Amino acid sequence: MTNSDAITDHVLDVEKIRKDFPILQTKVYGKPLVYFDNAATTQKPLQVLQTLDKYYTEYNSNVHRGVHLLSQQATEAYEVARKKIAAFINAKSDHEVIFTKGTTNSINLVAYTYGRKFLKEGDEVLISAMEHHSNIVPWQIICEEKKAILKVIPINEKGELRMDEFDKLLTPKVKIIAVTYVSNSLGTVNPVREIIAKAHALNIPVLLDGAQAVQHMPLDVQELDVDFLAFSGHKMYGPTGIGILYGKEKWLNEMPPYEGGGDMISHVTFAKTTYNELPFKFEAGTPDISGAIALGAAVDYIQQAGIHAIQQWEEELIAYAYDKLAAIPSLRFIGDAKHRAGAISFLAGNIHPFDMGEILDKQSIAVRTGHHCTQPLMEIFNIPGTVRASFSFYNTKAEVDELVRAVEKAKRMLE
Amino acid sequence: MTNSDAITDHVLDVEKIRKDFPILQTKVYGKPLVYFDNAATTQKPLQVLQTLDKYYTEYNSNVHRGVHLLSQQATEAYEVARKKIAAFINAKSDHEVIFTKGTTNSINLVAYTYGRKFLKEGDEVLISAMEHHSNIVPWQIICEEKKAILKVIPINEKGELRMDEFDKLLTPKVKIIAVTYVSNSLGTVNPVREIIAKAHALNIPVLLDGAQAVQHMPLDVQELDVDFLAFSGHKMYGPTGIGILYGKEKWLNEMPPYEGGGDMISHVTFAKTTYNELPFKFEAGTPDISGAIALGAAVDYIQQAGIHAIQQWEEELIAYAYDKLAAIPSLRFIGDAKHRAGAISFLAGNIHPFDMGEILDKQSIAVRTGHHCTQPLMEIFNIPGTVRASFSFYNTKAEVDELVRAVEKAKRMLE
Amino acid sequence: MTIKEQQDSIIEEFSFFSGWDEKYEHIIQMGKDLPLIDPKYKTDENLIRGCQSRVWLHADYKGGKIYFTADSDAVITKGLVGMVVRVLSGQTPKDIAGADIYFIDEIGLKSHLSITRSNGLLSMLKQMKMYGVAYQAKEI
Amino acid sequence: MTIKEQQDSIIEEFSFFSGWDEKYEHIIQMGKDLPLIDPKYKTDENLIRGCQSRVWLHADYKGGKIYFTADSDAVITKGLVGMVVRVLSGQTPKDIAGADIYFIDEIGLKSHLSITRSNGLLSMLKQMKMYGVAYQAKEI
Ligand SMILES: Cc1ncc(COP(=O)(O)O)c(C=O)c1O
Ligand SMILES: Cc1ncc(COP(=O)(O)O)c(C=O)c1O
Repeated sequence: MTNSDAITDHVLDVEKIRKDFPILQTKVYGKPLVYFDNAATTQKPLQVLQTLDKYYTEYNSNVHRGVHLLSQQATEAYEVARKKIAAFINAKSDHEVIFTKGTTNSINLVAYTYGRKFLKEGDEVLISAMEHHSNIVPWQIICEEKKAILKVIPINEKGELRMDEFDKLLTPKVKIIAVTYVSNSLGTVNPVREIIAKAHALNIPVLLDGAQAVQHMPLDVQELDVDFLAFSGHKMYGPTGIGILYGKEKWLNEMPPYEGGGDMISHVTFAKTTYNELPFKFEAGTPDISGAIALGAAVDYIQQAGIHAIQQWEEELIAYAYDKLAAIPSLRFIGDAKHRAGAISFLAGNIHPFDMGEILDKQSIAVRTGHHCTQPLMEIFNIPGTVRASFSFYNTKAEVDELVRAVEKAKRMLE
Repeated sequence: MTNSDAITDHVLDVEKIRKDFPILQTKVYGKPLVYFDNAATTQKPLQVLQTLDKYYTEYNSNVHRGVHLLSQQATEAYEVARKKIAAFINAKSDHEVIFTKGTTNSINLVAYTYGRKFLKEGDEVLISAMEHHSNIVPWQIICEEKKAILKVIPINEKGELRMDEFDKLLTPKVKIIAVTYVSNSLGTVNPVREIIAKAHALNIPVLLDGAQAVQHMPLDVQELDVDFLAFSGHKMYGPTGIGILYGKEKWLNEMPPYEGGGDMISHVTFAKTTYNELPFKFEAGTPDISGAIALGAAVDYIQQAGIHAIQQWEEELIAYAYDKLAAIPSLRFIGDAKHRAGAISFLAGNIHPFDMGEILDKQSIAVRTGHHCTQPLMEIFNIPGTVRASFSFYNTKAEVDELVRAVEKAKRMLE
Repeated sequence: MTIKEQQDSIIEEFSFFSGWDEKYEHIIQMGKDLPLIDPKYKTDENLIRGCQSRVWLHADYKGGKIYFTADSDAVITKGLVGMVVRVLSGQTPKDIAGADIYFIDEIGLKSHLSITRSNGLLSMLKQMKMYGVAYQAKEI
Repeated sequence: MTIKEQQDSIIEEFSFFSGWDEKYEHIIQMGKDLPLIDPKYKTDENLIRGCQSRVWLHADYKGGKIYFTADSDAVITKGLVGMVVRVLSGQTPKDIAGADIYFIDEIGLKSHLSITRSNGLLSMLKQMKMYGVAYQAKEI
């Protein structure tokens, strides 16, 4: 964002925000829950839950084509939600915003439909070594089908993309680049502006996996000039089961439809079917109406807190956590990038991450352990997995202190 | 069901049931809502909404692989929901139950994966003339890709399948049959036992579109011996965004995966990926956790009311509505099958269904008008659409009387 | 009458009706007053895509003004079309292109415009304004 | 000791601990007492698929009884494995195949069994019973 500093107009009232999240008031094993598994899924504010409830108790109905009032209200709310999301990422048009099931579904949609239209034998698809399985496997599948080749941008020991290698890999053979904006395992923020600029110089479109980005930093698809952006509602304070694919109109219009069914067609006969216009062409069947509307409420919530204020607080929190954790003897970070957001991965001595996770859990601290759906990355680092603490703007420094104390106790028990 | 009569052990307390559905207590245009658009989507009981709320306020977390307590609770609840649904349709094993986004998604999954594995040039896929677009377009797409041929079982003027024609179409060239159990436009209940038996005699698998069946009648996949069954949560008192694909294990194991991503893999390297076992092989990415758990609650609700009692009451209600509507001069039914369930479609004189729907809406009665995503069927009847009243077990005879009065008023205004 | 005057007169007519049914009866009546499109113009080209009912619209340009004729297979839609035609027909391309149509809201039929795709009214208005723009261009 | 006696003795041991941390320290200790698998048996074949930690299990059949050796890369898992091995090792194939394992629940580690896929404990138990069944078949 060009004017991001100017917009940081207020600081977060974290204690007030925490009151909006009922689950943060609960206890596990008799102690207050400390939730540091936000990269897996975030908790939901009351505003989102109330939106869900209001939908189901006041105007639940199937959307589109409905002549009755409830159906009109549901359709209206569903389309308003689309507008909110379009505004949130500054899409040029609402109909560039497709409701999907989540990031995985969004990436599969692009891999399949873009791949079918534009990939030929010998073409290349470029991903990175730190991708989530959801941004690897769909490309493997389409590459296998089209006899195209999947190439991988390597990383350095800090978990940063090797941009020198990227430059070498970037040839006219590459037909699409799919990289993550922020790594879910390492917290690395990738230089996506540079990637997009260089790719566009060769007319290569770029898909960004935004699953770990949209909730942490301002993101403007027009300013980035990104071609596709995939993200999940459940990781940005919305419900499970809903996600977004943003795509530039020109690509979406050229791509064939994905699934077939109700709503995505204009006219069906047994002989021939003509497809509907955007965004409906890619939304076959009854959509997750309540999920879409509640995601709109989640976006409202983020906007009200202010994405710049969120970013600022999370950066402060992560820096604090980083320093505190760094002071623990024998603790090492997996991923130590200069630009980072969201998550911190670490290991302590020779302790297996699963053991650490279990002992943290017993101290009421929720972290994730394992490969975080990035097995190839774990193999590069030659580790079975990491302990990952991932942050939201509702987390506090006191919670970080709890984490540090708990890690120290786990070390005493496990070493 | 062989023993269905024996199980009908109680009658419904409809007034008590209505109290469970908050939206049925609301008013539109100042008058109590009369909701006859149940085939589009049903309303949700408090029990389902409370399950959603409890999930999000007490144990929301991503499932599988989680070491912490919330994740274990969420995983447990998610898998218990799968068990409930497996029991509801009497699947042999839980892992034959795949969580999808809905009927459309389920059918696309089968069309794509079964089609890729088993369809060759010149093969045939058999559907019927009364299919929903969701059970037409996916087959058109895969048939086009595989140069296979889509054949259509015709219907008679009552809207029943022409079984004599089916017999002629059933040749060894047919590689899969996909038909709806109950027509969403006509209310026809198809002779699926006969279809399945005849298909299996030639080793041809059968997919049933159960979107309009599971909520209205007992359905036992083992007794039916059906190969695939697709249905939607939102049409059976569950939330939007969740659906089910049941598939026989032997087919699901033979079919390639559908989408790629987290959870559906066993091991990923950039060179090669091995896929997870059932049901996870077909559940890529974070599933709709809250949707699945709430669908489990919807199944509980149906089970508690009793599917036999539901069927009995709905049959009584439909017979009542049919008789009352039949008495209206110039009213004609579209679809007049001997076996019917769920919906009644009609037209009055030359009145356009859209006009009728609008005037009914103004009288606080919600029906659906149009082609109901069955355009080819409308073309067979040579009509622009129908007015469709579709029923749930929470509807009453008094509501039917309201509908009849409202249709009569609309006729006076529009004729 | 100007476009504004036509709209105000419709609004005034509707102010006499209190019940929804009287309003609808009036709308249906206005469908009957609609100058019908010549059947030969009932072509796919002149068809406006709404989801449920079909509308055909034809424009004639005479003496610096545009005259609309139309039809629909649904009588309520036809009534709505009739009102819009009454407001815009016989006006100059410039006035039509720049028209601010507010009467639909004011007579309480807003929902007819807000239904994202189920109603062709918005598309029809767009189409009429397009004719305005097109004939304006011709004039220059 | 029979399988039942072994389980009861473990349950009794755990009854002395009130805090979760003491329990876990005891579990970890039992991992240290686990008869370790010969490295040459640490093969993929003997690997039990859990999601997060790995367990290797080997069975020796001697004098009508099965003796298990095992290892894991995670110490808590190793402790759990140690307990199960303590309960089942040195028992007859028949007793192992039909064993009712209840101690895990009783010492309050139920969640270790209920996590659908994240823990290999259930798979390990299954595998041990398979050995029981297999050697039982051999006996006949
Ligand atoms: C018979 C039938 N099949 C398929 C569908 C599609 O279901 P969904 O929109 O939930 O995917 C419907 C719902 O409209 C239906 O009635
Ligand atoms: C970077 C990244 N990409 C993709 C995904 C997949 O998202 P979902 O499971 O919501 O489809 C995730 C979430 O785990 C992620 O962190």
